[in-house]
Amino acid sequence: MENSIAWIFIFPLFGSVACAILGISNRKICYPIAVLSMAGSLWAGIETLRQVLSVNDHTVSYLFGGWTLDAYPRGVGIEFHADILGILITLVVLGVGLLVSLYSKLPVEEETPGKEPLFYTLFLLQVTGLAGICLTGDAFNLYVLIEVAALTGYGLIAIGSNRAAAATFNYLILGTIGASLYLLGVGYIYIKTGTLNMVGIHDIIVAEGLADSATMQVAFVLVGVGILIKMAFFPFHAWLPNAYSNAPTTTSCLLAPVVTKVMIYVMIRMVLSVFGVEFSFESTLWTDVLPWLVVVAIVCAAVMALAQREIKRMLSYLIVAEVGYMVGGVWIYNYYGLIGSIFHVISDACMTLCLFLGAGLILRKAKTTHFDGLRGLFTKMPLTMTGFFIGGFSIIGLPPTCGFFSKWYLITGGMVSQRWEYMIVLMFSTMVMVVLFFRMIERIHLAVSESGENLGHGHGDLGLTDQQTRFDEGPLSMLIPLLLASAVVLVVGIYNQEVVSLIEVFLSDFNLPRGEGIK
Amino acid sequence: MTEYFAIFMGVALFILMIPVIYRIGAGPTPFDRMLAVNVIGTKTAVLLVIIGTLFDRVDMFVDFAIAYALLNFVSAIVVSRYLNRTISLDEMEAKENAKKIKS
Amino acid sequence: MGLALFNTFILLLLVVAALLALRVKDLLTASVVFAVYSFLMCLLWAEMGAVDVAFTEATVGAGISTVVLIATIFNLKRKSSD
Amino acid sequence: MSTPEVTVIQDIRPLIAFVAPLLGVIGIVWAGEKRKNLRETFTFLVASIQATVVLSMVPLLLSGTIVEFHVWQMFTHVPLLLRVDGFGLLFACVASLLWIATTVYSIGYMRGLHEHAQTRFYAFFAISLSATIGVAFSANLLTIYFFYEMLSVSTFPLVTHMQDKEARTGGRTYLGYLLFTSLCILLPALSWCYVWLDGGNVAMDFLADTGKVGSFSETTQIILLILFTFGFAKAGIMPLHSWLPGAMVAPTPVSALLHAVAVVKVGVFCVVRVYSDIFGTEVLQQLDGEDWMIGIACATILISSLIALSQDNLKRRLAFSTIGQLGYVILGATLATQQGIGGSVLHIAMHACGKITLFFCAGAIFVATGKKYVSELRGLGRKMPVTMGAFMIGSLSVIGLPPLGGFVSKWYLALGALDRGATWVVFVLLISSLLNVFYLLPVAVTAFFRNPADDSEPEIKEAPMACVIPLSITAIGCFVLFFIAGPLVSMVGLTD
Amino acid sequence: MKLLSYIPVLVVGVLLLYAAKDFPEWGSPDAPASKSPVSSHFIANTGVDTEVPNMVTAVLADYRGFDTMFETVVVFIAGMAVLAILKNSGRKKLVKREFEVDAEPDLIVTNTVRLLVPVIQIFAFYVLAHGHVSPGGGFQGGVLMGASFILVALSWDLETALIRFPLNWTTILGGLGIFLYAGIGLLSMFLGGEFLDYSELANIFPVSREMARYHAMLGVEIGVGLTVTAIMFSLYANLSTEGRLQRGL
Amino acid sequence: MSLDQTIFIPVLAESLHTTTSPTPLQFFGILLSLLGLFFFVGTAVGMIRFPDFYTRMHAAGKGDTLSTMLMLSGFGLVSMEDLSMGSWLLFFKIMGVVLFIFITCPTSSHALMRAAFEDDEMPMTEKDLKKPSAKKK
Repeated sequence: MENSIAWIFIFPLFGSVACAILGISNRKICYPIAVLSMAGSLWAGIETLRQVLSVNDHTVSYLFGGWTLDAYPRGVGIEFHADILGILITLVVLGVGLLVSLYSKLPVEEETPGKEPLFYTLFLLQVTGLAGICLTGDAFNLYVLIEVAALTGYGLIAIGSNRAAAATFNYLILGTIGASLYLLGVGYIYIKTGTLNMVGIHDIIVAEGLADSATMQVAFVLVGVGILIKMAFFPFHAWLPNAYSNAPTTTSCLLAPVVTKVMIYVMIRMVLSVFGVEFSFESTLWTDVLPWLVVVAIVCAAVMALAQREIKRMLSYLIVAEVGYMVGGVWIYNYYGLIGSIFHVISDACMTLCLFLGAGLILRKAKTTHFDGLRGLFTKMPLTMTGFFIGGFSIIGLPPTCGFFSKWYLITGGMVSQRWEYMIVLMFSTMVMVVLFFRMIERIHLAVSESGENLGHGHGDLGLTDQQTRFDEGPLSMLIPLLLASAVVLVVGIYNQEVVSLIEVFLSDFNLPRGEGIK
Repeated sequence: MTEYFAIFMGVALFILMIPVIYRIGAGPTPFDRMLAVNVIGTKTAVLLVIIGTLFDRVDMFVDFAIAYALLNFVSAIVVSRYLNRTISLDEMEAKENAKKIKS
Repeated sequence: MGLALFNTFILLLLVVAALLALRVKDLLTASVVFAVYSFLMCLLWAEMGAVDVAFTEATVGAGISTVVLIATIFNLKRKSSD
Repeated sequence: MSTPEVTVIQDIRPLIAFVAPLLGVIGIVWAGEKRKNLRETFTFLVASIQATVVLSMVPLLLSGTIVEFHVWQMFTHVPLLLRVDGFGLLFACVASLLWIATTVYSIGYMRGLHEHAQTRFYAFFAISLSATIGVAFSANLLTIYFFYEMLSVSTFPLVTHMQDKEARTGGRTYLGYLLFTSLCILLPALSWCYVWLDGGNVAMDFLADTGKVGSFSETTQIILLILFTFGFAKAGIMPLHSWLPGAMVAPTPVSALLHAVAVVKVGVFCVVRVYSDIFGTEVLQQLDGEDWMIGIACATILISSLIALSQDNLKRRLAFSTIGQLGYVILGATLATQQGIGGSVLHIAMHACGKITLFFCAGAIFVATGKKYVSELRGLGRKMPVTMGAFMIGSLSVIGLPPLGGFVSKWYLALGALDRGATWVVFVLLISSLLNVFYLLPVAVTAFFRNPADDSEPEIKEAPMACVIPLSITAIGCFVLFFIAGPLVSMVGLTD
Repeated sequence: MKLLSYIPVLVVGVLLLYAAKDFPEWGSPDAPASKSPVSSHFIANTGVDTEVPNMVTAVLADYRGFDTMFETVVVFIAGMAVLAILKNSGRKKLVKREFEVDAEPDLIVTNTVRLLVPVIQIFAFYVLAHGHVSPGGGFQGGVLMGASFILVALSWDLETALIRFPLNWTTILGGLGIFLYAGIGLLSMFLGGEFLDYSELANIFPVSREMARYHAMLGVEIGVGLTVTAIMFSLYANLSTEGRLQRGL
Repeated sequence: MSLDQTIFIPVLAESLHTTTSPTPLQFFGILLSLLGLFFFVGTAVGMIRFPDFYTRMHAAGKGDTLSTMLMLSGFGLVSMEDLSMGSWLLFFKIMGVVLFIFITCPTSSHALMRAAFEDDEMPMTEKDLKKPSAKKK
């Protein structure tokens, strides 16, 4: 299908408009619209992937407005530039969107009564924005789409409680600063190159040797810092835990897996495709300083996560730590690290989705996400907890979940670059995650109280009444997406070779060091 | 000739704007500030026409001037509405109490 | 030459307006000062020849932004805490 | 271990042996607490299937055929590959046969004590065994790592089965040690091999890539050696051993599994694998740092034996005994001679059989009398003759007296030490055997030859039949192993 | 703490100034932005491609129409987000209001507004329609139009304005605006071109391909105008009343 | 960077170099504008010097409206270089601006004044003048 790239965002865009308009008269219609448009969008994404794989250079570009490359100079129209990396991340975004939209029926009705049309409008536009970010080939269009994603994000988070609204404020301020810095950077790029098209920018940088230009250096810093703020990298992470933990269930399920990951994708994109490997990595400042910042980031986030007694807050800090992983994977500057980073973007999206979906179900059943409310939950909802644990194992990095493989490549990358501090910190945070999740597993799986007292008598029951031990799974509309997500975690892990080989095809265009052995 | 005159007018307006901006900063009441803003707003319309003269495209710039003329007083009305038509909650309670007593 | 002169004045006044907006504690005043700021921005755009931007700034600055800001302050405390 | 002129065939049997317990889990969970008999039938069924499948591969192997199954491609050059060679098959046989015994035993034990959450127990037991078979049949380092982690996680619910504070502490120590070492020590070592062995083009295959580590510098090799040895913390080598006594809080069938079959044996199995099939004897013998490893192994043997002497809790004493016995296996591997490695492989089997008998006995005593301490066992031998007799046999086997299995493996270990020219190791072996005598025999002696403290105790009977039969079988197995040592030796390839 | 916050500001400022040393000359025709093929194409061929004299409008609504579509979406999102946050939140107020409205409409102001509102609206239409040749277009026209309704709300009260422009209509009109914009794009895609390739509309309308672009741009601008009008008013109505839609400013 | 270089709009550069003498209409326009400027000076001075809000309102409200109207109509005339249709249209547009300012400025002054009055902003009286601090209120 020729226009499949366009269909990727046409479906949710029109879906959101339909939600807004039709939702006024009939609220019930929004849920099917959302699910259908996400499904259509995912279909278009898969179609595009097929298209990308079928062409020789593995890139499909789509010129909006018919300003084709053969008749007009590049950059006249806006280009969607789907390479393998872009379409992979798009598929992740769309997949997460579909699962979350399936999941959303009950939580949305219960947590934001009367606001379903607005919620789904924002939801679909969020997905539109994120998918667009992954595909766009135009630096300014990227900014617009970042704004689309960010604004809907603010709305989706603040739609819940008053606390969520207060938390959104921090997010809004930092997000706006980040986007503004990015915009400034793009402006500087335009001053020196005269084009906004990413391919065009790269060509001009290479052709005119702009690597030494002070303007370009500053533009790189501005764009980089802007994106780092947006992805909640360590010193700028303050907005994330509050926002995600206070947000409504569906919102955190959608935002937590994809938003930060998509921004990391933008960083990879900027570093590799726009500024180019030579430009980005030759300035020693970034490659030397950032991994150390990553070290601090991961340690702080992991320690903060340890201190949390509430699932969603803990997961939010884990996201900050994971962002550290991925940024580190990029800036240790080698082939394996980048594979690890990109694969971790994908796998982290899957496993974070899994965990947040699980947390939503726990919240719904136990009425709390505090650790104290968890005891004995396994007996009540074994399927939910299995799904949740698969996500947890993946974050820890146990095979055969996808988390193991991404961590493997990241460690390998650290090994190749001989960034021992990065590796040590990866180990450290892995151990922290082991502690975190097995602490939870203890409570969930074994009915033990906070003081360690066995609530069961050791014989027969688990210290719970008959009422409690009866199977009490969440509703199917929420359970099935969770199980699907955990299945995806396993499938991506098992078929990681296919994904990695795609990433390798993408990375083969770039001249990255693979490490010539210390023995 | 007209250009030089326009430049002269523009610079004169800018210089005369300084005391007005001083009034915005100094206050003391919000009304003073709003008054000064209003003055600056109308003068902006004039300056737009002046810039239009310099570009020799007054027909283009005059549209902005119209927009300013039409919309400039919105902010004045908003501020006056904010300050004028509002009473503090205590007063309102007193009023409502009075109404209750009457009825 | 004339435009350069204008430029200097506008930029000077812009800085003054921006600092004023930062300094005042009264949010109402701050939003009023923002109105001035947007007038000056409009002039700056116009002076630079970016007429469409200037027009947008004119309509938004004069018509909407002050109103929306004050409508928001209406529901908040008027004094800023810092 | 394997001779080069073997033929390799593709067959699904290794996968069946691995997957059967996993499928059994579904049945076990489905049957659940309500249908106990059905559930235990399922357990027994999958155990039998597994054992049958594993045993069916023995003739193939003896005829020089190696069975392989390619499951999926994990990394570009590293597949998840199952391969049945002699070493692995021996281990798999031991594990799957003992599982049957354990199944029967645990039916008696769990029912006898009216334990809670038995479904969970059986389910995770099956998963553990599945992982054990996976380790036994792994064909490369990453595959082995894969199953190793699976085993760590799946035994956690078994260790914390009692759910009280002690169990939680034990479980935390257990998991902390195992995951810390595997994720933080082992994973970098694997990554190191992956990256620097020919730029990721080497699959770290046990068959094809033996000795390729030799291209590294001396220092790197030593570092790798240390990382691997301590990374497989399940092997319980000395500084990283303390999870093992802690994990004693588990129910006895689990302890038996942990200490005789699955967990610790997987640890030493992995270490031996790495020593023999990743480094290879040639490389190891040229390595200077190797002597240090021998020293550590010997120290482990002696120190743990001394600690075991001071333990009054029977299961703890057995646990420290296990640590010492694992030291033998590591010692054999570090000797880096054909005889030594063969001896350590044999010792895995021999010790498994002996030690599981001991644990079964400890459990049976607990079921019948509720006693945990050695000092409480006076006079018990007359009331529970079968159990204590089996205990005696197991002790003798572990000590290494003919005609019991333990003798064969110790013999080969001594031969390996002499081969290498490390005569002092033989003395270490002798001293430690003496220590074994000191801490194991008194238990049986106390039970048989000392009068009970008071006669007011209630009447004590023999443990339930489901407990007694398995331990008798394993006790007999100790004898049998001595007599079938010939085929075993040829299986691990020591005869040529 | 307040002083600390100046540090990043200063750093960014220094960075920006540092970058300026490498800038091309101010307004120089040799600057990359001026001589790049893209700019020269816009300057030389806008009239040929689209028949629109105002280059900026052509770039906004046609060459980079995709951006503009999403900018409109951003406006729409702003309105929807404010509605989503404030809807039904009247009971649980965030901050206690200091004042309440209590006054009659002022005679002079209402009469002035009575006079001005039609003029503003006509001017808004003029700006919208005249965007092809002079500055202006959908966004500016929409803002003016929205401002006219806000003016009504300010001089009488919000309830009066809401009678003329109910809040549900803002959502519908906002959605319709985007629907119009994206619909034109979709239509041109159905007619065989890329998304937003207006020239394909010449297949069903009796005009040349260039004029098709010209007219489609007008349609697109109307879409933008609709959305902006609706959202501006909706923003004001919601913000001034915390979503209760009564007793506003 | 000299000032000449800053002028980058070609149109402007051209127009600056073609000096023509003003037509009578333009001359009249210049006079009007200057008159407007004069009033604006009054406004500005009044804004600074007058002591209280109502007096400043007096200066600003009237002076501002009048000066703006005068200046705009002045420039309307100045921009009429010929009497073509386009010029007339432009002139009427500018006169439209004048008209709107004529309507809106007094209205906003009125609104502000009334707001101030109802907000209990007291006009300055002779009593206040006697107090030394009153001026700096």
